[in-house]
Amino acid sequence: MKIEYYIVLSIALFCIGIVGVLARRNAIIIFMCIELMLNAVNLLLVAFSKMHHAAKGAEVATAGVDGQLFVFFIMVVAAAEVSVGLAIIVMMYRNVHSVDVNFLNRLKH
Amino acid sequence: MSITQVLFFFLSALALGSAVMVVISRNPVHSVLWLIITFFAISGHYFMLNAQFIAIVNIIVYAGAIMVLFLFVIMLMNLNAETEPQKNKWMKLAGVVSGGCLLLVMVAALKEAEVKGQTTEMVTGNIGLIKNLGQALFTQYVVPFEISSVLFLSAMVGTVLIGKKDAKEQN
Amino acid sequence: MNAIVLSAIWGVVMMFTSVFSRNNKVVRGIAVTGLAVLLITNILEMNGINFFKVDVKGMMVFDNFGLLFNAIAFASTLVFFLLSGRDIEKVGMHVADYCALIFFVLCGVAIASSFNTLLMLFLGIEIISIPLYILTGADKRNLKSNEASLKYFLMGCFSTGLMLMGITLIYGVKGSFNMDVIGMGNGELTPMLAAGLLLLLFSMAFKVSAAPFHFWTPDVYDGAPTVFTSFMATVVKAAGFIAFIRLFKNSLGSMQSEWQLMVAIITAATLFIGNITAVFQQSVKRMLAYSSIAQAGFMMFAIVALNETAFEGLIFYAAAYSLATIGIFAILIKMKDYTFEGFNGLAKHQPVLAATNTIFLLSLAGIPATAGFWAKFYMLAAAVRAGHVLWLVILGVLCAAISVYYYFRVIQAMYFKDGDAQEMDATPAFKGVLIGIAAVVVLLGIFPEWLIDKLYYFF
Amino acid sequence: MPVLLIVIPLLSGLIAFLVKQEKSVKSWALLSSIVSLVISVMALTTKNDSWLHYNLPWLPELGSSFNVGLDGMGKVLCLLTGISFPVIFIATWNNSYRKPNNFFALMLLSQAGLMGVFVAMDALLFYFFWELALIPVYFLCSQWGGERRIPVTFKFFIYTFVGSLLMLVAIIFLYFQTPDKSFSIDSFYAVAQMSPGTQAWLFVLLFLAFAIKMPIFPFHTWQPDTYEQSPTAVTMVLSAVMVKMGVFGILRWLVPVLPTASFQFGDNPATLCVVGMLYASFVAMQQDDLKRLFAYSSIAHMGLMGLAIFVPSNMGMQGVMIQMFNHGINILGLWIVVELIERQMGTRKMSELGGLAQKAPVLGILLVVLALANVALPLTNAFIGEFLMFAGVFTSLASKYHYIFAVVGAISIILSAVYTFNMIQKVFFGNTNSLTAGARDIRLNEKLVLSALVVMIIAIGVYPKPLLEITQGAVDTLISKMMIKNP
Amino acid sequence: MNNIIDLAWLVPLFPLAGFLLNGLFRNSLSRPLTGIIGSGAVLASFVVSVLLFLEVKKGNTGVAHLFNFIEVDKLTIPFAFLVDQLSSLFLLIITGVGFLIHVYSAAYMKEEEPPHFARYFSYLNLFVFSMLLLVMGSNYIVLFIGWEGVGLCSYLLIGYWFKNTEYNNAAKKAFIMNRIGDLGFLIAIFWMIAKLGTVTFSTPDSGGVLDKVGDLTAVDITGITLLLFVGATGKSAQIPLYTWLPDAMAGPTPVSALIHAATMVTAGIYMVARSNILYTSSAITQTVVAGIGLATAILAATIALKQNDIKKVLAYSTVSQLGYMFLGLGVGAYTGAVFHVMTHAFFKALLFLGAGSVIHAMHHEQDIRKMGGLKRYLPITHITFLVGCIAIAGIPPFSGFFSKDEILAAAYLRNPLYYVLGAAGALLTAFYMFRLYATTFLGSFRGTEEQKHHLHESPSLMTIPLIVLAVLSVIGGWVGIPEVLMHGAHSLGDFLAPVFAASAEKMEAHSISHSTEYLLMGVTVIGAAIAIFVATARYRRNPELGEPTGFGKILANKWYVDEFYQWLIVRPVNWLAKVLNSFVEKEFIDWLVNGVGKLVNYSSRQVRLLQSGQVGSYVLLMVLSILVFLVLQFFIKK
Repeated sequence: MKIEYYIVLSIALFCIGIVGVLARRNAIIIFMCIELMLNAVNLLLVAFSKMHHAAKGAEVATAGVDGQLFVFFIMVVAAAEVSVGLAIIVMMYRNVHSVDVNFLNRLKH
Repeated sequence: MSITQVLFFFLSALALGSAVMVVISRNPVHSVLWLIITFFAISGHYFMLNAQFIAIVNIIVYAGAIMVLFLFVIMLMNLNAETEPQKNKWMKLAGVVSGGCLLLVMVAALKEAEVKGQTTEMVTGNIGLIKNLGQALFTQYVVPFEISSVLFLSAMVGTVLIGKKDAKEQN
Repeated sequence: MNAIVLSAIWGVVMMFTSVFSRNNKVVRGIAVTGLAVLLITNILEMNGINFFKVDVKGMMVFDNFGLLFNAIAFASTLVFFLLSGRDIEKVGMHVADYCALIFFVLCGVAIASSFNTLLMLFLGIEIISIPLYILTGADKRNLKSNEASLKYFLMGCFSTGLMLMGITLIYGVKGSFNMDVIGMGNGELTPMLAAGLLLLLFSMAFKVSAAPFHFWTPDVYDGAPTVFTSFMATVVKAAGFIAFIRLFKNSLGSMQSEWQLMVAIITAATLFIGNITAVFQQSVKRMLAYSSIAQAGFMMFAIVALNETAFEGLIFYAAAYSLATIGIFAILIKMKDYTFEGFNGLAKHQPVLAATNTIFLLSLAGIPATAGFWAKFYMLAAAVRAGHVLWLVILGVLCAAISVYYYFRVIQAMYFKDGDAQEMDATPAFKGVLIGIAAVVVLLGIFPEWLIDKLYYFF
Repeated sequence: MPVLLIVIPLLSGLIAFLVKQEKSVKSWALLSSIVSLVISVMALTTKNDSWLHYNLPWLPELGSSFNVGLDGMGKVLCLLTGISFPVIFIATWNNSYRKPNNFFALMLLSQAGLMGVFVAMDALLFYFFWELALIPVYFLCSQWGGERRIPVTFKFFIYTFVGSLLMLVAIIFLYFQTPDKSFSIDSFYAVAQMSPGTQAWLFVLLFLAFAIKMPIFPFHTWQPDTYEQSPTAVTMVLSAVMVKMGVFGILRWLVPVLPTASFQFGDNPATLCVVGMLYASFVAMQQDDLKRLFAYSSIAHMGLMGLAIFVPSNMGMQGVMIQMFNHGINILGLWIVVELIERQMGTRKMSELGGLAQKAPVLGILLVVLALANVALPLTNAFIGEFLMFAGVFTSLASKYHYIFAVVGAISIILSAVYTFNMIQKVFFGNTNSLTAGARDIRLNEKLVLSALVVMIIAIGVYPKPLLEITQGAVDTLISKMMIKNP
Repeated sequence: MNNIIDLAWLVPLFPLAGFLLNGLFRNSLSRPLTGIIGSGAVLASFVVSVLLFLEVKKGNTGVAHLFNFIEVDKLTIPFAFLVDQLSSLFLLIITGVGFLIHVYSAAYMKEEEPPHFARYFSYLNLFVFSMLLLVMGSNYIVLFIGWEGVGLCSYLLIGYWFKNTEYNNAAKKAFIMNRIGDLGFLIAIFWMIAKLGTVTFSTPDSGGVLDKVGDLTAVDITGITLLLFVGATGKSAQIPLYTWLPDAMAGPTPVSALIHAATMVTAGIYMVARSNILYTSSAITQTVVAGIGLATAILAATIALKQNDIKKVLAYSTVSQLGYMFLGLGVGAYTGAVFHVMTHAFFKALLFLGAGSVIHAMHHEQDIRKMGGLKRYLPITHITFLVGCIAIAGIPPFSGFFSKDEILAAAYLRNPLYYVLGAAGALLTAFYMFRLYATTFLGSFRGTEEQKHHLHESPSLMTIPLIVLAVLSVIGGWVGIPEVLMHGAHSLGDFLAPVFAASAEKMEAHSISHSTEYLLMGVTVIGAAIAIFVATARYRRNPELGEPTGFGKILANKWYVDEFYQWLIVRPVNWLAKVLNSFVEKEFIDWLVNGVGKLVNYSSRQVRLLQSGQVGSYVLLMVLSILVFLVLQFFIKK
C-alpha cells in the first residue's frame, strides 16, 4: 500500500479525535477521543515502521522495529494514563456528581 | 484491486465511520462500543501490516482492558443519553469546523510529503513478530522498558492516593 | 544515571515509609535525606563517579548540561522541602505518598534532562506529568483542586497526543527516534518534517506553558495546593525547558533559521500574555502563575537563540527563577490571605520575610545585583547574538518593565501600606533558610559566572 | 581611590541598617559622607595617576571586569556627589524620619550607586550601578514621600526602568560588535563602523534611556511629580546628582560610542532639547508649588546641556562639564531653601507664602543669590556654564541649524528670569500673611551649608579656571572621539 | 609710567569692599558708620579715578590684566580692565556723581532702620562696583558682567521697599526687560566669538574685535551691531524696551538719580561709543540707531507733557534725553553723545535729587498737582532745580545747550529731518520741564495743612550735593564749546579723539558753514526760550489739576504702550504658559505616558477574559492557534 493512504487515514482519525475533544463536554468521552488520537498515531507509526522496513530491511534486518516498540510504549503510557485519568474523573464525580467539564469553572481569568 | 486493497479500504472506512460514531453518539455507552469497533478495525490494519504483536496487544490492552475500564466507570456513574451534557451549538460547530480545517491543512501540507510514493510492506516482513520485538525490547530497549515501570509505579501510587478514602473523610 | 536510579528507588522507599511510619517528621527526614543523597550523587556523577554502569544503548547522554541542571533541580527541591516541607502536611494525610510522587517526578526530570531519543523524551515527560496530575488533585475535597487536576489531565493528554503525532511524523521521515540520527541529513525543512517539528514544538510549548498553549497554567497553578504549585512552577517548568532545548539544540537546530520565526511568535505571545494578564490579578498566587508564564516567555529566548549563550543562560535562568519563586511561594503558603491586600504591612510584622521576599521579587523583576538580572541578561544576550529577532528583544524588555509593575505591587503592599498582622508560623529555621536563599540570590547576582563556570569546569 | 568612593558609602550604608539610634545613625551617615567628600577632593588633587584606576577581573568569560577609573568628568561628578551628601545631611539635620536607620542606609546606598556610575569604565558595571542607584531612591521616595508618593514613584521607577532596559539591549548589541568581545569602555570606543540603520536604532535605544533620566522633553513628566512627592532630601539627590547620570551617560556611553549617529541624528535630540527648554520654562511660569517650579526649571537647564551635547563643540562640551557641577550645586541650594520653608511653614505653595524677607532676611539673601545663579547671572557659576554652552552651540559646525538652536534656546534665559523673580517676589517680598508672620530665620547649620554653597557659586563664577582645567582633558578626548569618524 | 594704571583694579575694589562690609555687618553697624563706609568707598574710587584720569590725560592708556576668566579651547577671556580716555571719563562721572548721591542718600534715607539702611548702601556700592566693571572691562564679557550686574542692582534697588508689591512688580519688569536686551547683547557676543574667536576690544597686536572689523562681512557687522543695540535699548530705555524706566521710579529717589538718570542708563551709550568703529561700518545700523533714538526722544517727550508724578516727568525726560544721545551715536557724533551723557549726568542727577528734596519735604508726596509755591519754603532746592531745568532746556551757557547742540548739528549734517524732529523734541523738553517747574515751585501751595506745616528746607547733607551738581550743570558744558563759538575750546573732543579716531577716519569729514550753525543754534535756543516762557506763564497761575481729556488723555496714559505690550506679549505668553501647563503637559504628554499604563491595564482586563475557565474553549483556542501556525508555515511563509 502506498504510505499516503495511511497518512491520510491516520490524520483523519486524529482529527476526528480532536473534533471529539472540542465538541463534547463529557469528560469520559473527551478522554476516549484522546485515546482515539493516540490510536491514530499508533497506526501511523506501525505503517511507517513497515515502510522503513520495506526500504531498508534488506540491509538492516531490524529496520522499523523501533517504530513498533514505540507503539508498545505508547500503549503502556496510555494504560497508565487511563488509570490515573479515570481516577481523577471518578474523584470529580464523587464531589459534584457530574462529568461535565464545563461544570467546573471556578478557576478563570 | 487486490484483496489487501479491498480490505484496507474496508477497514479504513470502518475505522473512520465508527470513530465518527464515537463522537456523535449521545449515549456514552454507545460511544464506548463504537470505539471498541474502531480499535478492532485498527487492529485489522495491524494484522494486514503483519504487526501481529501490536495487533494482539491492541486488542488485549485497549479493547480488552482499557475500554472495559471505561465501560465500568460509565456504568458506575450510570451515565446515559439523558444525563449527557450538551455543548451549545456554536461551540460544537466551531469544534467541527476547526477540526475539519486542521484535517484539510494537514492533508494539504503532507500531500507532497517527502515519503510520498514509498510503500509499506503488506502481510510480509517479520519485524512485527513477537520474537523479534521481544528480542529488541529486552536488549536494545531494556532501559526504557525498566523506566516505564517507574511510570506505572507512579500511576499506581497516584490512583491509590486518589481512590483511597482519607482518614478525615471517615470522621 | 545515579539520579534516575536513586530517585526511583527513593520513590519506592517513600511509598513504603507510608506503610511503616505515620510520623510526618520521619517522612520529612527521609525525604530530605533522599534529596541530599540525590544531590550528592549527582554532583559525584558530574565528577565522573557513577554508581550504576548501565548500558543505555545511546538512549541517554549524561552530559554536563543535563547533570548540572539535575543538580539545580535537586537543590531547588531540597530548598523547597526545607521551606515548605511542613506545609505538605496541610494538604492531606498521605505525606509519604506525596513525597514518593515528587521523587518520581524528579526521576522524570532526570530523564528529560538527559534523553537522547524521542522515546526517552516521551517517557520522561510522562513520568513527570502523571504524578503531577495526582498532586494537583491532592486536595481531594477541594473543588478547585479537582477542577485543576481534571483540566490539567485532559489538556495534558491532548498535548501528549500532539507530541506523539509529531514524533511519528519525524520518525516517518528519518526512520529513527535517535537524536543523533535525526540530526543527520541536510538542514532542509521538508513538509512532513516541518509538520512533525511544529507539533513537537506545540506540545513542548504546552509543557512549559508558552502561549497560546498556556491556558492550563493559571487555572492549574491556582487550583493546585500551593505547596505543589511552588514545585510545579519551578522545578518542573525548568525541566520542561531543559528538555525543550535539548530536543532542538543539536539535531534540529540546523534548521533553526527556518522555524525561528514560529518560535519567536510563540515567545512574543507568551511574553505579552503572561505579563499583560498578570497586571490585573488580585490574588498573588494567580499573579505568580501568570508571572511564571511571563518568565517562560523569557526562557523561550533560549529556544529562539539556540546558541552557547542560550544554553548557559537557560541553566542560570532555571536556577535563578526556581530559587526566587520557591522563596516567594514559601512565604505565600504561610499567609492566610493570598490577595495583594494580604501582604499589606508585612514589613512591619515580619521584617525578615518582607526583606527576603523583596529580594526574590527584585530577582524575578530582573533588577541588577540579583540572580534574576543575569538570567534575563543571558537570555537577551543570546537573542541579540542570534540576530534577526531584535524586535523580540525590544518587546522582551518592554514586557520586563511591565513585570516590574506587578512584582512591585507586592513590595508596595509589604512596605508602604499598613495592614493587620497575620498569624504565621515562621520559625527561626524557616527564616534562616530564607535568608540563606536570599544571600545566594544576591551572590549569584554579583558573581554569576560561578554557576556558569560549572558548565566549563566539568567538561 | 574610585573603589573607595564606592565601597565606603556601600559598607557604611549596610552598617547603617543596624544602627537604630536616630542621632548616631545621622552622625554615622554624615561621617561617612564627609569621608567620601575628602576622598573625592583628594582624587581631584592627586598627581598619582595610578591611584585613579583600578581593574579587577569580574566576569572573565563575558569580558567584563570591575574596571573603574576617574577622568576629569568623573572627578567633577564624584566631587559633586561627594559634596551633595554631607550638604544634604547637614541641611536636613533637624528633620526626623521614621525608621531613621533605613533612611540613612538607603541614602548611602544610593550614593554608592551614583559613585559607581561615575567611575565605571565597563558597560556592564555601569549598567549595574545605574540600576543600583535607582532602587534605594525608589524605596526612599515611596516610604518617606508625600501623599501621592506610591503611584508617583512607581511611575518614575517604571519609566526609568524601561529606559535602562532599552539601554541594556543596546549595550548587549554593542558588546557583540566589539572587536574583542568585551564590555570595557575602550572596546566600546573601538566598535567598528556599523550600518546607518543599526546605528540609528542603537542611538535611539541609548538616547531614550538617558533622555528619560535627564529628563529631556517629552520624557520628563515623571520628574515634577516625583520631585514634588519625594522627601526633600531625596529630591536633592535626584535633581542634584541623579539627573546628571543622564548627561554623563550621553557623554560617556552614547556620543563617543556612536559618533556618526550622533552627528547624523544629533539635530533631532537637539530640537527636542530646545523645545524642552522653552516648554519647561513656560510651564514653570504657571507653577505654584516651589518644588514643581524648580523641577521644571531643572528640565529647562538640562535641556540646554543636552543641546550643547548634540550640537557639539569644544566650548560647549566644556560648558556641559562645568554646568553639570554647577547645576548640582545650585539646585541643591534651592532645594535646601524649599526644605527650610516647608519645614517651617508646612507649605510649598507660593500663593500661601509671602513677606518672608522680613522675617528671615538671611534666608532671603541666600535664596536671592541662589536664584541669581539659577538665572545664570554673571559672576555666578551658572553663567560660566551657560555662556560656554550657548557660545559652543552658536559656534558649532556640527549642525546646520546651530544658529537657530542657540538663539531660540537663549529665549529661555528671559523666561527663567520671569519665573525665578516671580518666585522670589511671591515667597519673600510683599507683606507677611497670617502664615508667615510667625516665621523665624534659619538655624546655624542651615546657614552654614547654604553659605558654603553660595560661596562656591560665587567662587566658581569668578574664577572658574581650576574647574575648567580639570575637565579640559576629558573634553578634548571626547571631542576627538566624536571627530574621529567624522570629517 | 604705567603704575597707576596697573592699580586700576582699586577702583572697583573699594565699592566692592564697601558692599561686603555693609552687607555682612548690616546688623551691627550704626547709620552714620554705614553712610561713611558707603560714601567713603566711592570717594576712594573717585580719588583713584582722578589719578587715572590725570594719567590718561598725559596720554598714557593701558590695560590692567588681573587673571584669565575663561580659557577654553581657542577662546581666552581675560579679566582685565581697560583704562583709556573713554573709560576714565566715565569713571569720573560715575564715581563723582555717585559720591554726591551717596552723601545725599545718607540724609535722605535716614528714616530707615539701620539694617535696611546698610542694605541700601550695600546695594548702592554693589551698583557702583558693577558700573565700574562695565566701563572698565577690556572685553565684551567683562562689560557684560557689569551690564547684568547693574541690571541686578537696579532690580534690587527698585524693589528696595520690598513690602510693596507694586514696587516689586516694577523691579521685576525692569529686570526682565533688561534681560530681553541682554539676550541680544549675548547673541552678539556669540556672533563675535563665532566669527572672530575673541571678545576683547582691542589688543596691542591688533587681535581684538575692534581691530578686526575688516575681517567681518557687512552682514556680520550689521547683525552684531543691531544685536548690541538691542542690548542698548534694554539698558538705556529706548523703544521698544523703554517702559521699565518710568516704572523704576518706584525706587528711592537717589537711586533714580544715580541709576536711572546719571549712570546705568547711559551704559548703552557707552557700549555703542566703545564699539563705535563697528557702528560706523554699518550704515543700516546707524540709521536704525538714529531713528530709534529720535523716535524715543519725541515719544517720551510727548508723554512727559502730561505726567503729574514729579519723578515720572523726570523719568520720561531721561528716556527722551537718552534718545538724543542715540541720535548722536546714530549720526556718528560719538563725542557729542558722550558729552551729552556727561552733562545729562549732572543736570539730571541734580533734578532728581532736587525732586528728592521736594519729596522729602512733602513727606513722600510725589504728585505735582498737590504741590505749588514751594519756592518760598525750599529756596536752595528751588534755585538748583531751576538751574537744572534751564540746563536741560538747552539755554546757553548752561551745559545742556552745548551737548545738545553738538548732537543736533551733527544730525543736521546727516539729514536735516533729524534736526527738525530733534529740535521739536527740544522744544517739548523745555516745555514740560518748565511745566514741572512752574507747577511745583510757583503759584500757591495746594497740599494739606499738615504738609504745609512741616515744609522745610532739606539738611545740608542733601543741599550740598545739590549745589555742587548745580555748579557742574552750569559749567559742565564748557569743556565742549563748539568750534564756531570759540576756536579750540572743545577740549573734550580733543581728549576723546583717540577713541573715535578710527571712526572719524571712516566718515568723510563734513562740516557745516558757520552761518547754518548759528541758525540752527538760534532756532533751538529761541524755540526753547519761547517754550519756557509759555509753560511758565501757563502753569504758574492755573496748573492742570483735573484729569486730562482727549489727546491729553492718550498722552497721560503713555500712548497706551504698556497696555499694548500687555496685550501683545504678556497675555499671549501667559496664555501659552497656561495652555502648556494645563493642556499639553497634563492632558497630552502625561496623558500619553499614563495612557500607556492605562492601556496595559485595559488590555490586561481584556486579555484575561481569554482565560474563560472552560477546557473546551482552551482546547479550541489551542487548536485554532495550531491551525494558524500550520497555515503560516506551509502556505504563507515562503
